[in-house]
Amino acid sequence: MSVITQGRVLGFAVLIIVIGMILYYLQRAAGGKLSTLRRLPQIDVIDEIIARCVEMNRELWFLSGQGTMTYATQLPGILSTFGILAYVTQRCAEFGAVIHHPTMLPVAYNIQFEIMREAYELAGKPEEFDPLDTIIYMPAGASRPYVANESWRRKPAGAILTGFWYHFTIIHAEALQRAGAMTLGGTDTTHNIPFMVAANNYSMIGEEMYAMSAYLSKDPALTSSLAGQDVGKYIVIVLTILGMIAGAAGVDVLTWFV
Amino acid sequence: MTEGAKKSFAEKALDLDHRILASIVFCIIAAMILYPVSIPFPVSNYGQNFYDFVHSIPAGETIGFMLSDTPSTRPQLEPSTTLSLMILFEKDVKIIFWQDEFMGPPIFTDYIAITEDLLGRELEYGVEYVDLGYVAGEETGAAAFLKDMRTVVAGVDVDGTNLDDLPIMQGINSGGDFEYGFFNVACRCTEPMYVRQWQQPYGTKVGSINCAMDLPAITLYLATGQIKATANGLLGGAEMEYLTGHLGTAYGQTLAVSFGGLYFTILVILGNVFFFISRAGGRRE
Amino acid sequence: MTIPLYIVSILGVWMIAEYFLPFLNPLVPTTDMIRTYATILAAASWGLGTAILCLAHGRRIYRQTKDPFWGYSVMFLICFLAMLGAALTQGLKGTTYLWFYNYIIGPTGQALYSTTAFYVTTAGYRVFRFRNMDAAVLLIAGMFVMWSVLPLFTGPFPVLVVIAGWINNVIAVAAYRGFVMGVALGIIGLAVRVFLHKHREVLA
Amino acid sequence: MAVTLGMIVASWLCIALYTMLYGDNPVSRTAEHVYMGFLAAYEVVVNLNFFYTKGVLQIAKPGGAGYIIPVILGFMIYLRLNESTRWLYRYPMAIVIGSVFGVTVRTTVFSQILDQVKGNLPPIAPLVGVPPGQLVNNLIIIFGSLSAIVFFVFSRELTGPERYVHRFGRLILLAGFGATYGNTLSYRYELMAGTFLVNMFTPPEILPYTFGFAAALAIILIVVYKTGLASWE
Repeated sequence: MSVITQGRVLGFAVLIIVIGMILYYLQRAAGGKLSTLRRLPQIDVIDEIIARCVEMNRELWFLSGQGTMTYATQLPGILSTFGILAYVTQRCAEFGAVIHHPTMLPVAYNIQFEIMREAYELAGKPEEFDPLDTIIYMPAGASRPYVANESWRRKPAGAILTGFWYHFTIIHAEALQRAGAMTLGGTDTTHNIPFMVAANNYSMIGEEMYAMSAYLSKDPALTSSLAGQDVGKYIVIVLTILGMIAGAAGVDVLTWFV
Repeated sequence: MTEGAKKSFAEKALDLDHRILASIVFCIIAAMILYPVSIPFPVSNYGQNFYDFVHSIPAGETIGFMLSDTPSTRPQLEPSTTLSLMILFEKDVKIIFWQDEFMGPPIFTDYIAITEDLLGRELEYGVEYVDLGYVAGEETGAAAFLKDMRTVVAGVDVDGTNLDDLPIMQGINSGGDFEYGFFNVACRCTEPMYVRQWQQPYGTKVGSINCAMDLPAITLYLATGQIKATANGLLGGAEMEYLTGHLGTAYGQTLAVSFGGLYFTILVILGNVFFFISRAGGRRE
Repeated sequence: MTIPLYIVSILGVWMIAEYFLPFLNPLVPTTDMIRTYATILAAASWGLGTAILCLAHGRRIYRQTKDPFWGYSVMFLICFLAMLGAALTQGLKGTTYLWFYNYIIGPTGQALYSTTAFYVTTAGYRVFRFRNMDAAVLLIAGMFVMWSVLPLFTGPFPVLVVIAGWINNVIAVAAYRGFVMGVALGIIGLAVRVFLHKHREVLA
Repeated sequence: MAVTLGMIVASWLCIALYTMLYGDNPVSRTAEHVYMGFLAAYEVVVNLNFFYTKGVLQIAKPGGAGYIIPVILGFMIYLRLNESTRWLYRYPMAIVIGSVFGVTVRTTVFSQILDQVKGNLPPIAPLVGVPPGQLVNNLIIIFGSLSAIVFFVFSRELTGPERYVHRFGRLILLAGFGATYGNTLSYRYELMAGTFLVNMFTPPEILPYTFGFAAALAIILIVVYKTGLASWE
């Protein structure tokens, strides 16, 4: 009997290498050497949107999508909003822009509330955090008329849409565009990415949003795991190129996948 | 944009009330459904492959079928699902059904009734098919169910009959006991989940019935053969109707949808033309 | 707080290890049992969201709120109790229960989701712009694929099927292959972070 | 086919919901709450029925004593509603989340990573001994997917030629998502056509009721809004 189940050896190896590299980068981060991340162009977009809001003296809206926090494939999107929310709130507080966040996530509401309160404290303006208006909870059914009507009335100058989005994407993005907002949209749900790209001024695609969250929050766990995942990507690239060359030379590459 | 400023034609056109746009699409679709015209169209290779895949299943085989449609997607997926079931039952294939979503069970009952109408005979429960009912738990549920069916459903079918008393369930307890399988995931985008939990561990040849929205996200699995074939939304249904010679609701709907698409195309072009005219006229967004 | 986090880590690592290491096979019946329990618990957890929703509506009625009007909450609770009553008295195959499903839940759900078609239509006119190269690539590819599934276009122009087939079978495969691998690695990374207790909020 | 009460209810509810496209109004709000009420109860009935039949009932069966664990844990989920017992909710959720991550990660590495690498290699995407058209397509698939991966590499600055790979990756991704966009659009219209067909226009005898109600509702809403009893917004 073999130690590892027949046919699953390579998968096990890849899994171990990726997990091992994440742990290695985490160890390094604990020693004070944080892995660096590429600076994404969308970070300047966030600053531009905040500047526009300050200049026009109008609100910035933050929308964090839908989803349930008990389902593994929806979690990454929801978790990635937290880092972006903290950064945006703090910048808004520093520059004096008013941020408004109607959230549709019942379970995450408490967490997001704390994140925003702390961000205002970090910016040194805790008195500007309005617990009744900075963040409000909107159940999924009520959010559609709320965003459509309120955005038309309050005319936000900028909006950031992140997280896990369903079919509401187009309804909300259109409402905000109509209200004259400059929007940055990002999601990881495949069938809504195109609507985010088509309807918003700037967009983040899938993992870009996670990377954004990691870059902005400077959280060692997030940055280290991104660095570790990149090792997985290098493995894929190397494996593909080697396999391509060997396959062209007539080697049966399927025997590699033991 | 300041109030009272004189607006150009293009700007006025762009400010057109959305209620007018919505009313027009309402009228177009309603008219096309009430007065359908038939247009011949080429069958795509997805439709042909799915038809061939259903036919490739050997007679007498026992297969698994996760049939969990939702009311919203039912008009699109009913033709492809029931016609596949008809072909399978005609070949005396035995099918074990379950649902992974709470909306599914009543629709499943309807689908069996429709299939019986198509076949012109009653299906024998427990011999030709069995319904194991709703299985909760999304991915964990699917993994647990396909590993050990009897434990997860507590050894009984949806009506409480002991599974060991049903002839169809003899020797079947895991996803690996099926050579072939189908899943109708409606619009939930859970095809990768079944690839992960069914095709990968057990090597079952799976076919997917899904709404059109999911197609590009599963073409990569079709290319690698992880999913053998797909019935792609309403078009897949219309193709099945055409290939089996049972023209029905899907064939009629495709035309209404076509005109919706035509209207959309015109709107996108007009919207962009007006947008660029107004931008060239000096105003910026 | 820490014990549940350890349960998550141990269960997760155990289930991964069991798949790869055959010497853990004696433990498989236990793992199967735990997965069955998890399935039962997942079913039970559905009631929680409903309970929170009902409490919220109850609170609205109690406070007689103006916006949103509390009368809607009364409507909600009446319908909720009607369905619950039908299910409890007749079971899941009862006629009243199925009548509610077939003539109320099904049609209204369908109508509610189909409203997105109207929103997409108006958005097509007002926000889908060829504002830059990215949006242009996306919109043009999208238009070809949309035409290819509509008989009104493919009937007279069968070449659309060929073009869209190429987009679907070559471009989309390439794009989604890259995307899916990235997402899969992302899930592995998230699992590692959860197992290391870096995401306490998953059990909030 | 005779028109039944159920068909009329279904058709009228659909029309009532569609009025929300013309502004927020009491009719569509009521219909929405009717839907939410019935759906919430349906959801909870189906799931708790699973909990009851597959969990609670199993305790009494021979050898089913172990099921007492999920049943007790299942009830603990509801302790979240009380602030002081909220922490107990974490135990059942820990089992759910631990299992989900376990079963997802262990197979995702095959079906979403290694099998996709296989898809880029012969015999699925061969480069030798195929017609030129196929060769070009295979090269696009291989280099397109690699560029898309490079697009999602974040831990290093992209310099020189890597920037072009990155740019190509973005274009490939957008074109791929364009395919989703087109399919989703047609899916949206399919939803609408399906609703019309099944709920509002079948059987043909229901048409007078459908259009009669739609006209009556339109007149009432217009009168209400024009007389200022309610506003569009």
